[in-house]
Parts: sequence; structure tokens; C-alpha cells
Amino acid sequence: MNYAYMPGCSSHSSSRDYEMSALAVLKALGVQLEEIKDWNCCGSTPVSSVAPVTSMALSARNLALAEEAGYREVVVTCSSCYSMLKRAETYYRNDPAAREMMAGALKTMGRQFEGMVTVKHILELMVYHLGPERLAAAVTKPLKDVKIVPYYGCLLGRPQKAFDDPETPTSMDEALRITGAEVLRFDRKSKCCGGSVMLTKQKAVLRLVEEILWEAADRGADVIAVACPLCQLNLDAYQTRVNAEFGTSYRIPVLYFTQVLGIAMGLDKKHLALGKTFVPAGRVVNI
Amino acid sequence: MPDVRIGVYVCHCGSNIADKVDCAGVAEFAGGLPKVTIARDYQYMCADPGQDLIRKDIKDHKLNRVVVASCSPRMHEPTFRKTLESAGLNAYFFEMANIREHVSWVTEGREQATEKAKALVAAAVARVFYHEPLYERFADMNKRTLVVGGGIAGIEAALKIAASGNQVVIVEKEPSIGGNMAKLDKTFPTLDCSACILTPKMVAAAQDENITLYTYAEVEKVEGYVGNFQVTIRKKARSVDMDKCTGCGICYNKCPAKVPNEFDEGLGMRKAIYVPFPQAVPNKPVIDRQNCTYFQKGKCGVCSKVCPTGAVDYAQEDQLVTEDFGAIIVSTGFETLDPTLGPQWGYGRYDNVITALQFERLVNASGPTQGKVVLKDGTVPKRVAVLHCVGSRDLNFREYCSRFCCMSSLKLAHLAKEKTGGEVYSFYIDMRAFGKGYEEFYNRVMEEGIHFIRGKGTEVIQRAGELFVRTEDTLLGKYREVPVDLVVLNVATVPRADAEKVAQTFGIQRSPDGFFLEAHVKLEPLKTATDGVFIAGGCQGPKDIPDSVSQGAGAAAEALSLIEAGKVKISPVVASVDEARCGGCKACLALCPYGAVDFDDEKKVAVVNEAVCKGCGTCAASCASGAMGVRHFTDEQILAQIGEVLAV
Amino acid sequence: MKNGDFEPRIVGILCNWCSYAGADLAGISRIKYPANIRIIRVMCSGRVEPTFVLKAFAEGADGVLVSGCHPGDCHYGEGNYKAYARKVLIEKLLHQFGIEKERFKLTWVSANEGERFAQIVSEMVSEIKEIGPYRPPRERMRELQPGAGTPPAPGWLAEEELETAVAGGAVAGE
Amino acid sequence: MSEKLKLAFYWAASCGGCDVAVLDTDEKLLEIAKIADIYFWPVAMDFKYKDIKALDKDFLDVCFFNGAVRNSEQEEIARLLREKSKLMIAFGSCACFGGIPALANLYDPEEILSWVYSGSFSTVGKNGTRPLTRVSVPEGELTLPEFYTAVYTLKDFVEVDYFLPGCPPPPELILGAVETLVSGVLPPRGSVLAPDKTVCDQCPREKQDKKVAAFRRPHEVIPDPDRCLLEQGIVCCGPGTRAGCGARCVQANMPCRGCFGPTDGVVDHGAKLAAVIATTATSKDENEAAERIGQIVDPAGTFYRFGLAASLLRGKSLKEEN
Repeated sequence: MNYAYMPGCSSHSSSRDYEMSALAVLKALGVQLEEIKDWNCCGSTPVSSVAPVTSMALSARNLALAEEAGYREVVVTCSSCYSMLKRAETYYRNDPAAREMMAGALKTMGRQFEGMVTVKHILELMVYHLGPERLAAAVTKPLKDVKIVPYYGCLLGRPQKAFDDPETPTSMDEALRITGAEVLRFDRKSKCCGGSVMLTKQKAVLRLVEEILWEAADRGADVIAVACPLCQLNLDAYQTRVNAEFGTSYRIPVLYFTQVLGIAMGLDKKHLALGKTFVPAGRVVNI
Repeated sequence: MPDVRIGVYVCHCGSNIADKVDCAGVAEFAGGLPKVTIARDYQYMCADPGQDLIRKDIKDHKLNRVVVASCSPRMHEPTFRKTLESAGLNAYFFEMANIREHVSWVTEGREQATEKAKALVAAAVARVFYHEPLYERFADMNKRTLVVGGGIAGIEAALKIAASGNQVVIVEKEPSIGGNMAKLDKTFPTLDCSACILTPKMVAAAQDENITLYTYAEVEKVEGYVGNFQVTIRKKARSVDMDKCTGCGICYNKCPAKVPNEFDEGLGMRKAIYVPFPQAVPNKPVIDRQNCTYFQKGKCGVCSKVCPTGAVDYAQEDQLVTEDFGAIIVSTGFETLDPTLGPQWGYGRYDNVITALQFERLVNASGPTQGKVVLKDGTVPKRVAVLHCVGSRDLNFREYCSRFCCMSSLKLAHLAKEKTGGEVYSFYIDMRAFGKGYEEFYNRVMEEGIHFIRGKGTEVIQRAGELFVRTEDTLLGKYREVPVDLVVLNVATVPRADAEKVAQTFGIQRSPDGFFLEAHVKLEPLKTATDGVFIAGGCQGPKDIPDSVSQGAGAAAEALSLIEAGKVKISPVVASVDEARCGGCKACLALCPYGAVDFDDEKKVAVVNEAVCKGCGTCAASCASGAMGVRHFTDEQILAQIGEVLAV
Repeated sequence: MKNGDFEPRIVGILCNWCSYAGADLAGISRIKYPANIRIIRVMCSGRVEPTFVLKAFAEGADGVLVSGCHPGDCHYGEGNYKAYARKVLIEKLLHQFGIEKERFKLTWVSANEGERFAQIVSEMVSEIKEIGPYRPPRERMRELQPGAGTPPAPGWLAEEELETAVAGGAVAGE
Repeated sequence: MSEKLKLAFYWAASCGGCDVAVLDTDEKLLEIAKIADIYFWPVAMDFKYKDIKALDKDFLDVCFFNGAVRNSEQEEIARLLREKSKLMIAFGSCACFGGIPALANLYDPEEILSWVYSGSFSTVGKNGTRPLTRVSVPEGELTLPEFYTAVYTLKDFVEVDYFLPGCPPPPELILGAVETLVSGVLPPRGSVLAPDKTVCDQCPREKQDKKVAAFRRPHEVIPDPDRCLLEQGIVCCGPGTRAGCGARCVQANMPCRGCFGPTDGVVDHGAKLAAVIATTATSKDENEAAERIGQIVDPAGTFYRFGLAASLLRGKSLKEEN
């Protein structure tokens, strides 16, 4: 089974570990992702709020490229890419004015989009398409005595409701439960981590991060599992600064859910790129 | 066919039509249409002089058809039909062209409006040419009224009708009447005790010889029409013989099975055999078979053993009874929004987040804590937050305002202050104190030292065992997190879960918010699309007690005005079969939602029961032989209309 | 936009209880919409026959809008479901008659959806303006003299003929 | 009537089955011959148009005109025979409502000609030669009738006194018509010489509520011979088609095709049939209703098989002309 794959900018930089583990897990499940040739920026953060239409056109180009290459589904790992591409897809199908605009922009690039491509997040692909049975069958080294909180971040169900509930999503809970780990209740699973304003409003963001870390620690989590590069960076890299700011002493590894799955599936740790986190993955990796 | 002579009258409706439509021009145009004898325009056709004009022309010009171009036929068709009748002409030789609602009020340009008005008039003229005289008939009116739902609105309606000497049946699906009001502790703005003012009404309803109570019963099916409804009611098995039971209470004292008490909003426990609350009417128990050990496991039977009168009857079965009624009042009430739908409110996540109704039960002396406001751990909260508009005025949940929650929140804040003596915070978007004595009540509560925070309580979080309410305080222009011990969510008022089913059973339409739709938003608040079916109370939209009581009384007046007339008019607009043409294919039989089409096995043709037919015309539209027609909406009439509406 | 000057003529056939009342509400609320629609009232969308739709097109309508109560809300219970079934077949027929799908619509408009009604009309008008006027097939009937060419059943007889035909009663073959 | 009836038969746009139907009266034909003289019958005997032209106005008593009108010759002869006949009878479904030939109204004349003269697989010459209405040859000018833009019913061009539908009209009705004419007690002008009931009235099958869960074509099922065909999901035009045929088709386990046209008062036969058939497929689930109705193949060809030229729309609009 082959899907078009849109890596997005972070997959080839800060979140190499996400991409590597995702590809490794999917490969083990018999799924091949094929990178869209000549893909471009999804049109995320700064552009999307200043010039929403232009940013949608950027997304639309990626969809058009996938469609031209004969794909019907584009898989993304990054939640921000997902949100942007999904927005373009949704607007293209339902809003004639936006469709006209995107079609016009694509035309200047000599391209067109027929609306035949559907965007899927890797979490959606794994849990709702490949299905829990298939994941469970691949688990060879179930995690024991590991407590995990799933953290979805804000973008998976927003702004448009997509494959999971925006407030109380459950798909990652389901995926993680299959690994044998104890998946803890996590009330802040879909709260914003502040990622997009980390550089401009750091104080506010540290408060948000702290609250998430607090609940994870309070519940006794060994690991926070995430599905978004920016969430991972924010929760992982800023733990020291949070500790300095609030006088706390959090030290919770933040792993991509694909890495956790990969461990349980007994995949080669080097393909899972487990050594890249600021807070070392420690115990979970060494089981 | 005798010479057809049509009179056309174009109404100015003051300036309502004349501003946009050249009425004189339309009249002149109409004068040139075939068979039109006279065409005039006039200021107000519906006023007496306008009607006199028609009457005079009918006499002087021997008119035998009349077209009035004015407002919607839904407004004045009955008026002008009466005009024709009073001039000795059959009322159905009349047709209306709607040039106000469908033309002058919706069209920008005068030229387009005038042209559209001409087209509608031409179509009406073409149609009226084919009109035939029809005769209304009358059927006897059954004088009994059915009230569905025994909350305060239904009780009020029943009492009023009973007082006039007419029979009423109240069907209530719970074991006791009383509805939502019975759960309340105090009522705003006077703070009198809810049970104290409701219980006498409940008892009066039970004792009134003109009122029959069917509690623990539901309406299954409604057939017939205004004046002659046949209603099938399911009387659910109570497992207790109502005649033998004295209401002594030994059974539920001894019953070993405990279940969360719905009446206490799940806060306290009740038994499997129970009366929902101490003042219940009737004050006789019912067995909840789902939770009864005897019914689930076949063993126990304690209640039966201890009952001194042998009233417990495990073999009792649901009973279906069919009764006749002339009018129906639907007062099925409302529910509150499921607060778990918004996980951000913390309900179900955190122990000390409760709903307004749960708080009512807490403060109520007969509630699970005997009136003490306590936290889950039994301690008295020092800080209480009351959140307004939880799910109301929120596009993610309910767009509408739930109308009474500002006042009920004020009342809850007052009670919290009174019962706990602690700090009370009220989170509101803005304060809607619209009713008599309400603003005064607001002022009074403010003076009691409640903290009013003008900001929607958007999120309730718990950290280290402490609850925080998050809000944007719009007066301070600041984000705030307020630490509290108890959060009371005043959740949105919503239609009952079974509203769709009830609406379909009674032929009521619903508005987009899901509540029952009245016939006219301002002028017919109690009528529905189905003649003889009225609505009252919270089933029509969020309402406080005074409003519900007024509507109950109003619905009683609506029902009585029908009943007291004694007769009900049967419209002659019904289907009819041309037996000479009907081939007996039977395609129409199953189509009729009322079973008004039967088959005559001897003649091998379809026959219509005119008393049952409502004239929708579905059968006519499906009769390929053309034998089935519907009077006043014949193919000829409609096709003529279609042809002419395009001719201009 | 092409066909800029073209003002389509649309026949609206509306049920009395929901859609006609909804159109009334648009008026009461003074919501403006194009004057291209001419509304005819029936008691129920279940009364609407394919004949009405074809009649409108035969008379040169550029569009036909049928509207009834939302599913489940029909005043008569289920008339609108029948309207829906007929609508599907009418669409197929119209397609075979070369009539574009934009020209015929069945919508659900309730008594309090005045704004929605106005919006539906506006959209339909602009869609039909896009595709241009409908030329009924009678325009192809070049060989016919004016006045000729009506279908052979007493429906097309002149009024007097109709009366004699009906009054005549029995016909051969019985 | 002392004198013998003077009859004419004509064959316009039709298959010829109506003429054969006259022969189907079998030995009764001899009785007709006793009471009537045939002055014109191109399918059976050699007459020339000039012979008819030579007759006095109203010389003929009755003309039985079968076939629709599709070209100028057919119109000319229709007008000629009308002038020479006291009574004009539209004989058979094509003359009454256009019949099968009128399904051509769902196509442009140009589409038809290009198919026939170049597109079709059986066309021999591939150079697309088309017949011309006029061509000059050394011997003079040759003409052919003009091909009309549409198929018409007889009534579109001349006044018709009676309609005798059927594809073809059954012998009993033909004989009944002749007897009526001989009797001199004539029904009102414009009458259809068949009962104003539907085929269902003559159909012996057991009928119940009509709720169709799936439509089937006749070749896809073996229907129960005693139950209503429509109730078995076979599109049967019986509920909306005039009786008089004796329910011939349904008794042979085939659905009614609608050849007798509508009953009196019905404006559009096909539309009425569509109404009843669609309604039987009603479902509260919109997708289910759509799926059921999707199973009706070629509704225009099914419901307007005989009546297209006499329907409200009468066909498809011509393509935009250059």
C-alpha cells in the first residue's frame, strides 16, 4: 500500500526523529510513503494569519502535485501541515470563492487540482485505516510498567473538526494502549502548548508548557507521547527553562508516538532516532 | 358552464404594496385579461370599505369569481372567503395573489415588482376560472382535552380546563407529575419555596374530578383530526396496584436494591421500588424493573412480602388504551444540556463540578444532603463559582440564550452565600434581568456581597486538588484564574431527547434549535401546524415559571375556545375519486398517511373517507389515471396557474 | 458573467405549511431577493407531480423550484418523502430531455427559514443566469402553424369541445 | 345506411403493423367488405395520389390514418385525405400520440441523419452522401419529401374526429369502431374509441399495496403470473394507460408498455406514469429512494414510449444553432 507523503519543513530538520520513526513503523506495517516530488511549504504560521488565501494556495499546490502523480491520499506527520492541507482540501471542496482563488493561483503555476486528494494524518492512518488489530499484530516487545500520557496538541482537530474530537481526542490513546503501556488520563491532552508564539511571547508560553508538564508529572507519567514536531520541541526543549522560571524540577521525556510504537514493535533503535531528545528517553528506551 | 365573470382587486395595503408595485397599472393589466369583468385597485381591501366594494361589485356586475391581489393567503384568505359568502357567492370562487410577502416586501425595483405582481395576478385569474363551488361541513367536537406532560404548564392548563367543567386527561411519563419545577428549591425573584407553591397545584390536579391522571404513561399514537383525535396511550406497568396501595411506604423502606436517584440528579440514592420524591402525586410507588432484584434475578420479593394490602403485582403488564379527545395540549418541557459535551467545563472530570439542578437538590431540605451544601468529601465549600451561559449563547453548543439562567444563577449565588457563608463568584457574559422584579432581585443579590465577574467561565481546571475557573474579566480587561472549591454550571436549556419523536407523533414542527415551533412567532405562540394541537411551556423554548404558567393557561383558553364551539369545521379541500375512470390499481392506498383511501372490492375502485382526508393531495399526484383528484388543487387549476404565471 | 441581461423566469411550487410560510417570512422580514421567481402554492410537496414541472418548462420556464418541509417535519407526515422520490425520477427525465440539472431543484425550507428561502432563490437565479435561457422544444416545431400542436387528449380540446366530450359520456368499445 | 361506406387507409410514419391489424380482423374483413368499399389503401392496392385529388370534398366517409407525421409528404397526404373525408380517424398509437417513431424527438434531426448516412455500422457508403430534397438531373428535377425537424401527431396538422389507439389497435376495437360508424350513432367528436379506464381494470392479476424495494427489468426475473407486475418491481405502465387492449401484454407476463396512451383528462401520459412509479419507490432514506429509482433504465423511453409527440415537452430542444 502506497501513499503520497508530504514531509513538511521540520521533518527534514528539527523533527528528523519523527520522520524516521514514522517511516520505520509504517514500513514494518507494510505501508510505503512516497515523498511528493518538489513539495513546498504548507503555508503555515506567519502566512496563514496574514494572507490566509495565499497560504491555502501553497497547500493546494502540494495537493495538486500529489493528484498529478496519481495519488488519492496524502499522509502528513506534522500537525501544522495537516491542519493547513486539510483546510485547503475542505475549502476547495466546500467554498466556491476559495476554490476559484486556489484554482487561479494554481493556474499561474500551470497546474490544476480536481479535489480528488484527501489529506490524512499519520495518526488517523494508523488507527482508523490500518486499524488496531494490525498494529497489535506488529507489537513484539510490549512495554511493561511504563506510564504514558498522550498529548495531541491543538492543531489535530482545529480549526476544522477532522478525524478525532477536538476537545477529547482518543486515537493516540488507542494506539499507545496497544504497546502495552499504561495510558493515563490526561485532561490537557488538547490544550495549546504555545508553540507558535514561543519566540514572541515566551513568558506566556512557559506557563502553558508548565501546566502540561505539571499534569503529566502529577499523574506520574514516565513519557509524554506527541504527534506534532512543534509540541515535541516545546515540551522537550523548554523543560529546563520552565524549571528555572517556576522553581520546578520536571524531567519527563517527550517522544513521538511513532517512536513509542516502534519500541514496542521491536524495531532497530537507530531507525527510531531515540537519542535526539533534550530530556533523554532513558528507561523506556532501554527495556 | 355559465358565463365566467371575474372581479380583480389590487390592494395597496397602505404603502406596503403601493410603494413597490404600480397597483393601478396591475389593475389595468388585469382588466384586459380574459373573463375579467372588472378590475380595481384600492387602499385597503381587507378593511370594511374594501370588502363592501367586492360585495357591491358581485351584485352590480354579477361577478361569480373574485381575485384579490394583496397579502399572503395564509393571512386573509379566510377574510375574503367570508366576504364572498356574505354576498351570496360560494367562498371557494375566490383566489388570492400574494403581492405583498412575495412581491413588494422582497423586491428591490418597482418595475420588477410590478411585473411580478402582474404575473401572479394573471395566474390567479387563470386559476379562479377553474374553481368550483365547495361546501364546508361540520363534525361534532369531542369535549375532552389531552394534556401531555404534567409539569407546571400542563398542570395549569389542566386545572383551567377542568374548572370550566370539561374533562381533561394528563399523561405524564414519570411516576409523578410536577416536572422540572418540583426539583427546584427556591424560585426567583421572590425566593419562595418551589414545592410550597407547586404542591397545592399538584394535589388540586389529583383531586379534581374532571382531571384524570395517567402517570408513568406515554402517548404512542395520535390519529384523527381536530375535534376527533383518537389517542393511544401506553400505561407502563407500575407493578403496583394503584387501587390497593395506600402509599404507606413500607415497601421502599424495606427494598434492598439501591439506585442513583434521577430526581436528585444522581446525587442521592433511591430504592428499586420508589416514589420519586416525598410530595409525589400520586404518592404511590413504582418498581423500576431494570434495577429490581426480583425482575432481574427472579429472587427477593421483599416488597411483595411486606406490603400490608397486597398491592405489589409483579405480573402487571403495560396497558394500551385508546381514548378520544377534541383537543391536545403538548407541554412536555425541556432538559438541560449534557455538561460532559464540553470537557473544558470539568464536569465528570472533577468531583466538585456540578450542575445547577444538582445544586438545587443539594440546597433542598428533602434532597440527598438534607439541604446542606457540601463537597464530595463532606466539607462545606468556602468558595463557590456559579457559571452562567454554559453551552448557551455559544456557537459550539447552543446559539440561543436560555432565558432564565441569569436569574436562576443569581438565585443559586444567593443560596450558596446563605448556606455556606463563603465567597461566591458569579461568572456572566452580561446580566439579563428582564422580568417583573428581576432587576430588583439582581440589585439585592449584588448587595449580598457576591463577586460578579463579567466574563464567561470558559474552562475549569484542577491543579493539585484545587479547582480554578478561567475567564477573561472583560471589565478589568484581564485574564483571570479564580480558585474555588465548588463549581456550579448553569447549563443550557435544550429540547428533550425525544422531542423529534413527540413532534412527529403530534404533527408539530420544530424550529432549528429543536424546540417545538409555534404557528406564528408573535401572534400564535400556542398553536401548531396541526389544528387542535397546542403547545405550552418549556417544550416551545426556554421559559421561567411565570411564562410557563401563562402559556399553560393560554393553551387552556385555546382548547376551550375550540371545545366550547361544539362543532369543528371540516374543510372541503379533500381528495375525491372519479369512479368511472379509476382502474383499481391500488397505488394510492398505501400512500395516504391517514388511511383515508379505501378500496371498494365490489366496484373495484378506490374510495376516499372525506372526514379523515386532510387534502394534502399526495394520492392525486400519484394517480396515473387521473381518477384521483384533490378539490381546490386540481390539475387543471394548477396547470392553468403555471401556464399563466409564465405568460407575463 | 455571461448572459448579463437575461432575467430567468422560475416557477416556485411551495408547500403551504413550511416553504410557502418560509417565503412569507422572507417578506415579513423584508429580506430582498430577485423577482425572478413566481410562487404557486400547493398544500404539500407530495402534491407536486412531474406534470407540473414539465408544464412549466414547456411554457418556457427557465427553472423550477419545488420546496417542502424538512424530512420528518411534513405537515402530513410523509408527503415530502414522496416528493423526493419523484424528484429523483424527474431529474433523470429532465436529463434525457436535455434540461440542465441547475434548472430543477427540490429543497426543504421550514416556516422560519425566510432567509434560507431568499438565499436559495438568489443562488438558483444566479446559477441559471450562468447557463442562460431555456429554449423549450416547441421552438423546434417549425412546421407547425401557430395554434396547432397540442397533445391529443381532451385536456387540449377547446373548452366547449371539452364540455361536449364530457357530456357525451359513453364511448365506443365499452 | 343504404350506400356502402367509402373508406380510405393511409400509412405515414409507422411500422405497418396497423395495416396488418386490419387484416387481423380475419373473416370479419369480408363483412367489412360487404358494407364498405375501400378507395385508397397503399399497402394493399395500387392507387395514385392523383386519384384521391380528383375526388370531391368529403367524398370519403372515413379515413383510417395510421402513422406519425415526419415529412412533408405525410403532411400533404394528411391534409388531402382530411379534405376528402367526412371523418378522420387517428388509427394506432403513432397517429394518435406519435408512437415509437416520436422517440426520435429526443435527438436533433442532424444527429439522426448523420447516424443513418454515415455513423451507423450498417451504413455502406462511408462518404456520407445525403439525400437532397431537390436535385437536377438531365431529365429534369427530382424531389424527395422534406425531413421535418420533429415527429408530429396527426392532430398537429389536421382536425381529427376520433382516436383509435393501440400498437396496433386490437381487432375487436377496429370492428367496434366500424360498427359504431355504420350505426350512425356517433360519440362526441374528439373521443377516443376505447374505454376511459386503465389497463389495471382489465388486468386479472392480484393487486395490493404498491411498495417497490427494487426495480427489475422483465428479462431479469420470472414474475409471479398472478401478482401485480409493478408490485414485483417490474415497471408496468398499466396504472396510467387506457384500457381497451384486454390487458394483452400483462396476460403474457409482460408489463404494459402504454400503447393506448393516457385516459381522458391526463395532460402528459409519461409524467403521470413517472409520478406513480416513483412514488411506489418512496423511502425515508434519500439514498435508498435514489438507488431504487436509479434502477429504472431509460425513463423517457419507458414512460414516453408511445406518447412523446403528444406530451408537454414533446422532445428535446434543438442544439444551439450556429
